[in-house]
Amino acid sequence: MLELAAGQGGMPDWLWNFILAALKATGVLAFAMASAGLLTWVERKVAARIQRRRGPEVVGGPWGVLQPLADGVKLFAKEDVMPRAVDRWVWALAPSVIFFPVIMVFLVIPLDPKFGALRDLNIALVYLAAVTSFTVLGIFMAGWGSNNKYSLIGAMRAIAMIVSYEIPLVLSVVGVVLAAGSLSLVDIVEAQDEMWFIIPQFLGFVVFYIASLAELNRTPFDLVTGESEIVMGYLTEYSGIRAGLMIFSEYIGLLATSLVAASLFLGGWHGPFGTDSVVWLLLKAFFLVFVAMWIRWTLPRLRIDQVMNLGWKFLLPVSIANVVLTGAWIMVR
Amino acid sequence: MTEEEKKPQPAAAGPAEAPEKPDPFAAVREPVLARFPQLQPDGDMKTAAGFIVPAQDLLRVARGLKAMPGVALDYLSHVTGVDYKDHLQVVYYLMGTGTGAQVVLKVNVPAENPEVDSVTSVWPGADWHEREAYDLLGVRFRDHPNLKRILLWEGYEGYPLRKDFVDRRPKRERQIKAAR
Amino acid sequence: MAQEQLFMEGAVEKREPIPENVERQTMELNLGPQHPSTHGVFRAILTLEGETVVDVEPVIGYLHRNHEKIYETMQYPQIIPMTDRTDYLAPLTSELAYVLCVEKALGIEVPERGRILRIIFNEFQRILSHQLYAATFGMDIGAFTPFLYVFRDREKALDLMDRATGARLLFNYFRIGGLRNDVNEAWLEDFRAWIDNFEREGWPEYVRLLFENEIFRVRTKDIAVLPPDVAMAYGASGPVLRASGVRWDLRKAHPYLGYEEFDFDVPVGEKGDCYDRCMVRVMEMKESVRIIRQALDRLPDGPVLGKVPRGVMKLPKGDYYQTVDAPRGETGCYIVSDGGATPYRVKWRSPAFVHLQLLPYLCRGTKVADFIAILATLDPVFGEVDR
Amino acid sequence: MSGLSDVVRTAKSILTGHGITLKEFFREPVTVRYPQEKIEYPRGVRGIPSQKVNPETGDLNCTACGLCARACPVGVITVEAMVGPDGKKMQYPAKYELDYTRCLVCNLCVEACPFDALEMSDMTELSSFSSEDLVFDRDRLAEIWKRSHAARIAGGEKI
Repeated sequence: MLELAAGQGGMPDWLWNFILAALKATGVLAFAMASAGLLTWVERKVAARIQRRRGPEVVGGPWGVLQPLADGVKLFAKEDVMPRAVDRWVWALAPSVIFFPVIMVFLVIPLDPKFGALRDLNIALVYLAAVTSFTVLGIFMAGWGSNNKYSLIGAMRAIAMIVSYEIPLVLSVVGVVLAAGSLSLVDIVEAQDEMWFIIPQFLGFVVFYIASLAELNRTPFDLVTGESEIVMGYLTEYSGIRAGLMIFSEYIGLLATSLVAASLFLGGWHGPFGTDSVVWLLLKAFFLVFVAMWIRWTLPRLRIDQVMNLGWKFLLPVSIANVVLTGAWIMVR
Repeated sequence: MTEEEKKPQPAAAGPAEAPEKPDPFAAVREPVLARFPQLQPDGDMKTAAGFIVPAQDLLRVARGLKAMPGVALDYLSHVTGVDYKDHLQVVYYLMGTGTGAQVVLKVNVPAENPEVDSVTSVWPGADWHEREAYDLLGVRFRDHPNLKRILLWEGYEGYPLRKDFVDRRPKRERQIKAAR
Repeated sequence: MAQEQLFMEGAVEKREPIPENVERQTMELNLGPQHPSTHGVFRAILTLEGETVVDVEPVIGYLHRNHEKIYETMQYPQIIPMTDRTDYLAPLTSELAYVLCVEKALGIEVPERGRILRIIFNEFQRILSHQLYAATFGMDIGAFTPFLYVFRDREKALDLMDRATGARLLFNYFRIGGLRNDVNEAWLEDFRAWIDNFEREGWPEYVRLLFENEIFRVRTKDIAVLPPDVAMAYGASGPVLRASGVRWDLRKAHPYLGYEEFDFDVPVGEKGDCYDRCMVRVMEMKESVRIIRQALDRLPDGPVLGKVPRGVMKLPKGDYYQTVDAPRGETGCYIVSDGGATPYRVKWRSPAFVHLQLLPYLCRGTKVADFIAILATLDPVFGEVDR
Repeated sequence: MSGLSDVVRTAKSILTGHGITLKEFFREPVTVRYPQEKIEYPRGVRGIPSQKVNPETGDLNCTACGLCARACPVGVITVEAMVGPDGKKMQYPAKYELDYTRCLVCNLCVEACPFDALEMSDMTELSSFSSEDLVFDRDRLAEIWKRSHAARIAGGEKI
């Protein structure tokens, strides 16, 4: 549809492309921010219900859904405190460095059978792996720049963990790639027309989900910001809008990862009875988000060496076995 | 358990002296006195067998009592001190987990120069108790591994549990009446 | 228990020394006094090598109020509300230690109903304290939800306490000679219902949600093993000592309140690691329920407050000591009386104060995350540590 | 983690936990919206000691004997007897002050009172912006008694 509009109205191509890109970026940003806001509220509500509480409900809207708005206003209005001892530039840039790679994930997610993705890259999975591993730099900048021991320990844990879990994460996707025969997410979703990949690729899904929980620093891998040990990890010295941005990027990351997982394993836009649309994708993604929250409010936290053990000694062999098995299955078939 | 637990002390509402009666802790007291004749039985301690130990003999007695069969004081309940104005008394409350014995050792030390051997080599758990006694009463324990203030901060002047301690903090604004 | 294992000399020297020839860089980390999970105002100076704890120096005293000096200015009945403020998570056992000590000195007999009610409340208090322990331990290792499940039950229990004692935290319920007030049938009815509910739903829920969780197990198993000889040498008591396999319970060894009439087990651990220290407390809740059931069955009618001498209470000259098995270990009250209306000297023996000495021994070679867990298994209450 | 049985056990224990949390997810919240909803305090709850008023005469039961002041562990009660026209002390308080900022709310004053003049009220929301406001005098204590459900609990009573 958008492609049809191109070249109309006598506008030069570069200008049209620029406007289109700006529109897409604004749309993605608005969607991401709105959904992250919603997710903070959902998280609080889920936690509250699991713990037999009520959760936020005073601010307004049905079930207090306007709470994130109030939170956002509060975070924006807060004084921007910069501790004296921090490494100014590194510290100040870190939130953005964490934030933008997460946004970039949305570019390649296949939304609708007619529309495709915002940008249907034929190497979408490689792009994803490249972009998401950028976050670790931001976390390191935050931890190092804060000049705080808790932050440093948190950042070191984050780096060790994210770098280790990148490998099973990528390997678990290889099975899907083998089965679909393409690196493009749109192709992968289309290949799930008959059967979702979660059935043949169940091991891969489990590894992918566990590894992405670790990538997102969520329980049981929240030792990066484990508040009972290292206060808030690399977030300790941040406040106001900077902390808000970092927390937001965590939630955007959660949604983005769930969207990717839904596309890879749960059939993306595919719904029953030919009702394929973006709604199904969002439903599946939100279900995965709920599962992540459910896990968070059930499990205790692992220790750093146990996290490493789990990653290297369990997830990595399992994901390699998954690749081998998938390869064998394709050969036999 | 020993039989002393079951015998309540005679009822006395006032400070009247209890009538003379047989020592309820004889089962523990007699063998200990036979083994360490330099100990003096202490009548003040009403709920266990109390002994006054000469300061120079403390470590030897402690080691001996810990290893003595039938008494075997392997558990140190607490170490504390009492300021009797003319002298300080360091109190060791000991139990035998295997034998049920309860023994109190009391060491009298002069108030001007309260110094006594540390028993951390016998019962390592005495560490913080002795630090607390040092902190609040000013008893110095020889050969203690880490004798410094524990509850109060370094550089605090005076020992609050001494009877002659004067609180030098400024008075509160609203007057606080004495509780009595 | 074997005698010889308790007599091992030099238990302290078992610590691993750092080899001299290795060049190591360490980092000092100040954990506290303001920290989310130090259970109060506690400061630990950790020497870290990466994530590994090389050494710990506990620093206490931030909550020091010098209770012992305050007691010297107070008459004997007035001290009872103050004893609540030592171990504020188990105030009734603190009160019990003090009240029993004074009663021992004065030879006061407590009426039968008062005595049985004391046992009921003492064990109820133990359940509440251990419940909170389970809750905060979950929080310390990152599981937040068990905390609120515990509080869901605990709130109802505190309502019961509120009805019986008039307060939810600092009960001030025991009196010299008995209890402040009696409880009525309606209360006992609701109490029975709570106990049933706790045993049927609450307790299994925490156990299945937290204590049987595999992540919980790997986080606590074989962490900070405390051998029985070291535990004895350091004067550990209560669940910390029992977790090391030493069956030493003051309710059995030096019974007070007539605990010898009751049929209950003393749960002990196998190794003395963090897991055992948790499970001993969890099992003790069950045993407390058992004691409470027996006590409820034999609760007689009658007064709850015994005959107390009229006028200003004065203890005969002498020294008195009473220990009770509090939820945290051996709480002792040592009173020196010169025959006056106020004590001449009171020493409060608090279990957590003694247990904190073990921190350096337990923490060397563990990880930072373990340090939090170890501190939590010692279950310190800083009102009691600092007094 | 080694062996399939370990993996199965781990998965089982984790799924058990999730079952419990899911079960609780669908149950009603147990919280009370505190400022909007109030909990009725049980009889005998300790809020602040209050002065009992004789409903017929409107006078206080207090005889200014000072036993409560003496029983108080922290000494927050000040009692002065009224001086009659003949210069003798009357059995009525001229001044009765209770410094709530330091009150332990321990009930010892109520137990000490032989004249049934003091009761613990169930009023706990007594916060104020100045600590002077929390020094309650005779009439304010009587007012608190009138407005609250008070219960005198001395030794041995059933509640």
